[in-house]
Amino acid sequence: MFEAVAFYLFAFLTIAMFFITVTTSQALYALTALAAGMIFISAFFFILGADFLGVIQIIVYTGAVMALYAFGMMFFDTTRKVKEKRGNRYIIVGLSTLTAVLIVVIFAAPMVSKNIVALYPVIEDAGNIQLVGVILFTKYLIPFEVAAIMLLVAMVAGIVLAGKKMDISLTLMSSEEIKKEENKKVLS
Amino acid sequence: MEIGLNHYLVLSTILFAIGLAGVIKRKNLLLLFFATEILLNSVNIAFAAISHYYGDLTGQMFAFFIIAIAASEVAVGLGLLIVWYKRHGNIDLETMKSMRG
Amino acid sequence: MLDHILSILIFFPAIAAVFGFMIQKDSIRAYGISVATIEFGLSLWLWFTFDGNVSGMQFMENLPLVPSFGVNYILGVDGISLFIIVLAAFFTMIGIASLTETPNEKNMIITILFLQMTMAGVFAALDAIVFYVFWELSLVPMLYIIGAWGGPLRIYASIKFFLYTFAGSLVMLVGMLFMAYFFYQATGTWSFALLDWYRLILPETLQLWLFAAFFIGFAIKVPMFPFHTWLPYAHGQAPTIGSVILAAILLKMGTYAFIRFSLPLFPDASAAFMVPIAVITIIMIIYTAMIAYAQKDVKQVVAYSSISHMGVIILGTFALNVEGITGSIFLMIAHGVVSGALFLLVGVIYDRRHTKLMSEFGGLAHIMPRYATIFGIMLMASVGMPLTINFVGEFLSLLGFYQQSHILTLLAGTAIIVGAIYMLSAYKKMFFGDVTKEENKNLPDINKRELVALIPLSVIAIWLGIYPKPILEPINNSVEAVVRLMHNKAQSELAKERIPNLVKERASVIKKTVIEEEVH
Amino acid sequence: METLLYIALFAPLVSSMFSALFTTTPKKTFVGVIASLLIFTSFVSTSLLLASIVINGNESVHVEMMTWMATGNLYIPFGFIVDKVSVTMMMVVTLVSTIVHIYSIGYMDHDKSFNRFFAWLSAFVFSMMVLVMSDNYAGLFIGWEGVGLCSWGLIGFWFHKESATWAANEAFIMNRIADLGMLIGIFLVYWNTGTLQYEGAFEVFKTLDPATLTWIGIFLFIGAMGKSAQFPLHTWLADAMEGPTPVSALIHAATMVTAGVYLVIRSNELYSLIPNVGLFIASLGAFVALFAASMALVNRDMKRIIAYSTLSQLGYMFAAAGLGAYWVALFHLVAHAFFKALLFLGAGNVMHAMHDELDPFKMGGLKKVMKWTWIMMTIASLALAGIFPFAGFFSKDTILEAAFAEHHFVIYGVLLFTAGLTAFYSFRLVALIFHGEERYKIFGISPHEAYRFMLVAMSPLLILAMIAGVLQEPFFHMIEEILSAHEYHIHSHTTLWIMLVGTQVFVALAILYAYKKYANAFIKVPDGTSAIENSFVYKFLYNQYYIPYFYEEYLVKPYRELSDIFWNKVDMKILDASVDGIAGIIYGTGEKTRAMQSGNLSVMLRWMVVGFVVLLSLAVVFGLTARYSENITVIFSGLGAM
Repeated sequence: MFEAVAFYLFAFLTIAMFFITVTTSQALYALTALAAGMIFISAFFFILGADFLGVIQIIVYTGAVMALYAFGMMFFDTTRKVKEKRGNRYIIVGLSTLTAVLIVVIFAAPMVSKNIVALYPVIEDAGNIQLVGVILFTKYLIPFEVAAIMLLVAMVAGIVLAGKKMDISLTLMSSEEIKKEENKKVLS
Repeated sequence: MEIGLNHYLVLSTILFAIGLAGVIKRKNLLLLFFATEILLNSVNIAFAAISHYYGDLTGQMFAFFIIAIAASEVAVGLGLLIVWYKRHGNIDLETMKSMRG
Repeated sequence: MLDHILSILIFFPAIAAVFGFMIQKDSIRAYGISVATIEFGLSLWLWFTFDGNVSGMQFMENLPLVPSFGVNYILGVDGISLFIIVLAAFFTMIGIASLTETPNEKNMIITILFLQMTMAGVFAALDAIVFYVFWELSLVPMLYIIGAWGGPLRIYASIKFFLYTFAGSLVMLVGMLFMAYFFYQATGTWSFALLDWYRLILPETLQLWLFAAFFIGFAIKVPMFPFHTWLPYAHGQAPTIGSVILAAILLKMGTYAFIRFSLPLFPDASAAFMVPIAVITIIMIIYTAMIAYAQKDVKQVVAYSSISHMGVIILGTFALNVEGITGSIFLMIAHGVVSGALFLLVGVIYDRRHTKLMSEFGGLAHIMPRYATIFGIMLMASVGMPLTINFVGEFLSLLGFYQQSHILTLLAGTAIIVGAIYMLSAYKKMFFGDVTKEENKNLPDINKRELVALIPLSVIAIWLGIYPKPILEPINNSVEAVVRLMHNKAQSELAKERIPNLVKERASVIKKTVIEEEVH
Repeated sequence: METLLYIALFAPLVSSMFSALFTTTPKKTFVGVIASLLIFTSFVSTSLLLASIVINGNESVHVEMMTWMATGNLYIPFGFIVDKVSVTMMMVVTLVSTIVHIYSIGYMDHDKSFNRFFAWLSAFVFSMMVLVMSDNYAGLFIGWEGVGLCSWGLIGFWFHKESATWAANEAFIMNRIADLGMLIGIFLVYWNTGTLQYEGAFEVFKTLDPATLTWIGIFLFIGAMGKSAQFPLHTWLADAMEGPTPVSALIHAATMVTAGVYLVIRSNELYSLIPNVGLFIASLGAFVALFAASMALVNRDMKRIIAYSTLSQLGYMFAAAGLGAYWVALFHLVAHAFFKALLFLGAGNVMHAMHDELDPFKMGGLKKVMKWTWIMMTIASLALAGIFPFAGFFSKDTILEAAFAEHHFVIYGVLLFTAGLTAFYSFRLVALIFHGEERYKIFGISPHEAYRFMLVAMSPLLILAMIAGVLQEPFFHMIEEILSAHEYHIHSHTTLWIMLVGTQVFVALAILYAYKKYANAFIKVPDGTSAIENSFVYKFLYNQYYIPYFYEEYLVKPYRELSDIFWNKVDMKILDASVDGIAGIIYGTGEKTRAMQSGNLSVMLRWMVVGFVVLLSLAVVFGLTARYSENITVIFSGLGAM
């Protein structure tokens, strides 16, 4: 019963949060809602017994990713309302719904026929983190290392890309200097 | 009322649909990134749920790698975004037409 | 070194081509000639160390590339491929040696060396994937040669050439993948090795489909009617050296592949498709010969004559007996020598007058007697005069097919008539009559550099016509092995009937000789 | 013996190659002299071979030089055989060619391509020797094509003349048509007997069924028809007269055109097994004899008249060979070679004197200035007409006897009538050239006799044309062991004598009529106004029965037009256009859907989602199909084995 209550509660919260993220015209609201949604998702992981994944979710998304986004948003003018496409609303809704239905069908098909066999079965008396660790460092060692390298590369790339002309600070500059910089920007 | 796998899958697809709607609708590149995060996370839920109900850890592993990929994507993507903004002064999708065929 | 001579033959020119980028512009020609000469020397060495009495593969190399899918780097030669490899090296050598002044000479020579790598690769490969890779790679340098040094329509011609053959070979690739899949189903292991595939006996319906898939790839390359339309453009626009190598070697890939793949892999399908293919080749022979007769451009005459001769080669291949297949392989070499020489000859006159229209010439025999003589020799070789190289091939091909069908051979035999018609009328228009054009009056006769290329070709054209034995014998041994394999694999009544049983025949011959000895 | 054989065979080749070295240099007399000497060497070797064979009786020389082609069960060596048949032919070839070589030194004196001429001429002799001496059909085919090539080079020798090159190509292509038949015949021989050696093949022929043998016989004879210019492949021979006259004498009278007859004689063991084909050959021969003679009646070109007479005589030879009288055919071949070569060389003298004028109506009265030529041509014509005691009488009369003895009276009648025609047109020519008014004066030509050494060179032919008849008996005895030895004798002596005398009288009357009609002073150069020239028969014959016209109009032109249609319409407009059309459709699709790639990220995203939906739907469809039709592998294997 507790599980059901928790599931419906968090499901409602997640959907609501993400709905806000997608629909709001204020970038700050969107960011906040996204961060909240991420945390609510980690709740599902905990419910499902994937403790490790839940922890990672909180650390990575609400910690690292959101921090990155927050930094990113500082670059842009977030006070303005975000312009939206003047697209056909029916197409958007139609395509999304169709996709959703199809995915459900695809996932449902093998479920009904019940022909899935566990490759790495969960051992009953071992903790989730322990199990994850064992598999991560045996079967998935190489992908894991590759992912590590990928993250490193992404980090370096992010710094290199964003860090160009980081030595200039707009807050410390006078308004004329900022004008000049802006002209330069336009010219370049 | 027992919560089964199907509940999670439906939730996952609803979130996916929301994310997809965002992808189509958003014009601001930053907010587009938000929408892709939603897509990735909806899939993560599905993976974790399947992993749980079938007693197989592979699903969790995939979710884990997806998180790693999402993080890298955000790092590089934001970097590119900043470069673009510095050069053009906006991050509007409609202005990105240099790939016109 | 002998163990890896095939790899050396393949990759030596490629490595040399890479080093070629570092060579000074004015010494690139000498560099190219010396590399090609070494390559030709290596190929000759291959020939001399080749054991002509062995029918199987020699100088095999085997290096696993993707073991889980059975893709291996397997090389080897037998009598069927040996001489085409030698011929390729030979034409690369004389092609570079006779190269006239071209812009970007350095790039040209490097491209040709790269092309030589792909040609050696195609004919030495015994793994389907390796074969396919070289097969496709060979398009690239040719595309570049036509596209960069060609005539006014070069872009159109080169793209047509590339896309047309590429589309065909994709179908062939699908066939190869299916073949590997069936091999996997039958044996439980993946393999793309040709010699493994040879052991696989497929049901006849399956053979028909796979044969068709391979056929499209090969037929476009040959090119067979009605897939031939890229060739006249390619020849018409390509520079001389491009045409020479295209006609002499690249077209042979298709006919070679028929013998290497289609016949031994699908004996029943080959027997079943024999008559339709023979009809196509007859159309090819007569139709393209008539088109050649209607041409105004001498290079186009030679181009269409190539197609016509390729018809005879295919016909010999599908005779499915030793005489026919041996003849068709010999004719490949013969056609390589003769059409290569004819394109070189056309190049000679093009360099002097910058036109290939026959109406611009006339009476050249007065002004350039040596040129006219060599052209005459090659002309006679082309129309299949006995004691020239072409005759041996044509005779054996037609002789072989005669066993299968009398009427079709009679029709195909018109090749010797229609061939004479277009060739002689072209020769008449160019060389006979009075000199009418003022520009032609002071044309210089053939010079030393051109003779360096043409004299050896003329000598080969006659020498092998008189004494074809050194080439015929190894070919014969390998072909006998192929025919034996085909007969053993054949399942349908039709195929059993059409493919001769060599064991039985050999026995009867031995018996006959024994009886004769007793009589004497 | 073998050395002699090789000398006889290869001396002409050496001669040819030696002369070929000088082709690009100006005229050098020694080239002609050395070539003639080498051919003479060949002649001497052949004579020695003949002598040894005649003396040693049955012996034949058989050598195998080396392997030519060997694959599968096929084995073709370069093998040469000198037996009584081939040595006879070799004698003819070497003798006539020696004479023609010497004669050519004088005849080609002023030609700037003197050296090239000898290269070709010797090459021809070599090819002819290969043809004659080979011991298998493939070797014969080498020579067969070789003489075709040399004939091409020699007919088109003066290649600046359009008519010469045209005639050369016509000869080559027409021969090629026949060669195809020959080639098919060779294939048939191989697949039915397993060998191409005469010896082995003849052995097996005896065991084959008649239908197969008939096909072999027919196809080989088609080959012979081309080379010997039998109807309907005869038009090239008259056109081939564009070549220099020595060439006409050697190739188109004495040797090459008789190769077809030689082939039939060589394969006598085959043709004696199939009398039906033999009868066909004989009938065709008789027809051609009459047909060609009729065209010679009205022609106004000296060389063409002689060419038609050659054709007519070839008809005689085929008639004899077809009736099984192989030795008679061979004997007529030999005798004909002598007097016809003589006739041609005489005509060459006349041409030389008349500055290449060929119309006999523009000559007349030449016997005053060209006495020796007149004598030679008259005797040659007498021999051709078959007047006793010249060579033609013995050979031709035996053919008539053979036809009569075999009870083929129609053939006999045709041949007899043709003999009269032959006499008439031969002496029409002689009368027009040498007798009557000196019409050439109108055209301002001052004729002169040929060089003395040319006349001397011709003299052996003159002697042989006169006395070859006495050789008939020894020839018969020599040849009887190898060719079916049937001496043709009419049973009753009375009939024989009536026939002989009757024929002689008939022929003599024809000669007299020709003299009466053409040796008078009233002959004018025809200008197309006289009644006879406008008569239908005259025009019909003068235009060679309109056969060349027919070929030109209904074969050559349609071929040319069809070629043009194939190229411009079918190849360019249909085949190539359809390929380009497919490419165009693909390209057009790309052009049209290019708008999709607007570079606008949001539009691209939308397309991405559409593609995603499509892929998902496909997955669903495939999944459902798989569920409801056993499993997915069945589908895939089904695709492969449809």
